Amino acid sequence: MGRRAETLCLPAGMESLEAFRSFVLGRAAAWGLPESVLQKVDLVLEEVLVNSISYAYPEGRGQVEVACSLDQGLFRLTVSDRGRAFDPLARKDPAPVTDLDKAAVGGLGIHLVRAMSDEQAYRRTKDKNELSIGFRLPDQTPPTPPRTT
Amino acid sequence: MGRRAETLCLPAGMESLEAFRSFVLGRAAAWGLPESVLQKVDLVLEEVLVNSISYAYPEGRGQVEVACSLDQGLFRLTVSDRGRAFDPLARKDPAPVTDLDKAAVGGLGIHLVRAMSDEQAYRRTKDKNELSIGFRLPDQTPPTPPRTT
Amino acid sequence: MELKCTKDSGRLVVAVKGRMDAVTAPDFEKGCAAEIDRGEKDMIVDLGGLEYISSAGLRAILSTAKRLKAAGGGIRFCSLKGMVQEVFTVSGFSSMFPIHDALDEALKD
Amino acid sequence: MELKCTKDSGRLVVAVKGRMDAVTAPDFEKGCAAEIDRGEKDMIVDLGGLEYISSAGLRAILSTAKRLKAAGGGIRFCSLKGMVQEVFTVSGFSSMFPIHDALDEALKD
Ligand SMILES: Nc1ncnc2c1ncn2[C@@H]1O[C@H](COP(=O)(O)OP(=O)(O)O)[C@@H](O)[C@H]1O
Ligand SMILES: Nc1ncnc2c1ncn2[C@@H]1O[C@H](COP(=O)(O)OP(=O)(O)O)[C@@H](O)[C@H]1O
Repeated sequence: MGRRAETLCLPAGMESLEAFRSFVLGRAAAWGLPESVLQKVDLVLEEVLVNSISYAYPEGRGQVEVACSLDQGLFRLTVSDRGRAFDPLARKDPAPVTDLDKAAVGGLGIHLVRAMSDEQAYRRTKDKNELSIGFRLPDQTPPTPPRTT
Repeated sequence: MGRRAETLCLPAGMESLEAFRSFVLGRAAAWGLPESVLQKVDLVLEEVLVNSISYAYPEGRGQVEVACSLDQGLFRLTVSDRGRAFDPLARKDPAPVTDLDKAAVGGLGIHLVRAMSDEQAYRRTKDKNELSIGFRLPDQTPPTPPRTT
Repeated sequence: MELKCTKDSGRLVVAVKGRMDAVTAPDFEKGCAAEIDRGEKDMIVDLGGLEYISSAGLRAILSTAKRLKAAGGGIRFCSLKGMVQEVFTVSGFSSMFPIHDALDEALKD
Repeated sequence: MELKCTKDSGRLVVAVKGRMDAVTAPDFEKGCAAEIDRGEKDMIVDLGGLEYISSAGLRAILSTAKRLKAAGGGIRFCSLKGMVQEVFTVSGFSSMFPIHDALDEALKD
């Protein structure tokens, strides 16, 4: 039995980014996530939210819901919208481009989401897209104290 | 057609009060509610949340959800929990006590909720308590400018 | 919430600033209880700096008032403003307790 | 995000501070475009003060780099740290662009 998820639901607009961010980072910090994981959560949250905001509702505006939970050393971030069905994990991860002329502007967001998190899952239920991203917490075992003899 | 409600769902604990407060007052301020209404919203939110937190889950802890919306000059605050069924509006409003010896300590929260808001409605749906409170915004018609002749 | 207890013309004045809510109200009750334990029987509570009060604040005031009365004394308030004044009115506190516009009036009484 | 453009040993140094995210990245692109319009062809971007970058930031950098290349010049970076370094690595930007540990090394090159 883990903690129940805590959620925030706001309009799918760029003006909601900051409120989502302080909600998620506030929870994550309260649960003791270390700075290194907080930065990954920060990045992944932006990438996923900006995609929902930019692409989920081509005609008019809907809502986006963000949930977070901590369960057995896994921080889980779930972003849901009721926009058009889209599975970002079905996209083939682009081969790394190192030639500036060939590099396409854009298309790096989902790649970063994968690279910066430990688990990813997409579900479409009824009219809802649900992208769930897991971050494994570093082992909390305290280091053995140095001997003092 | 009004705005869709924006919601925050957190554990039913006193440590959640501040996050709920900044969520609700943040939305209300962004929607242009005047200071006089913000203060009433602030008070009513505390009263309703503290009751959910204190009484809804006698054994262990659940979640509380707060939604707010603005529609045609009415700011609506809805607080829901999945605790034991309780209709605060079914309580008879206490007759005003002006004798200190007869005044009971407590029991003023629901009275303030009624006195400080314009509409109140309670619903029990399935396992959910839903208390919805409306605040009417002052008429936005600008005052007639004074004649300058 | 900030609580400041001083003596003015030999009378105890408790000045309260900030917010008296479910989190901070117990501090008011404890601060006043300490004064009562020290032998104070009469209290003027200056609410000029109080911006917000909820039923938890009213509850703390009521039990303080009951204690003072049991000790043979009493409580009075001054300088209520804005929503604090409104909450005192709708809760009946304005009829239950002596209320003064300003501290100097409370001191004269 | 804070952007500061200066000349050091005759070369344009763009120092970026704070967060380069979906909201602020366009400011980076605009600031650099203004320099290119003014005739600049080569740019050293000092990321020593940058705490955060997202794909929107990478996008702004990439289009700036393409502009500079089209103008016959180029872009190089220095002083990456923390998550910015990590994002440059996993996105392939560290292989696509010259990266220096510190500004003085970038200036020597
Ligand atoms: N929620 C979504 N709904 C529909 N299409 C999406 C969604 N998210 C991403 N996409 C599509 O996937 C593409 C790649 O997304 P991403 O990797 O984040 O890069 P970018 O948004 O910068 O192009 C987008 O250009 C868009 O066409
Ligand atoms: N959510 C709730 N679930 C169950 N009982 C409640 C709930 N809210 C209030 N009550 C009951 O109603 C009473 C009056 O509530 P209120 O007017 O807020 O005053 P207070 O909480 O200070 O006693 C409470 O003492 C409690 O017994």
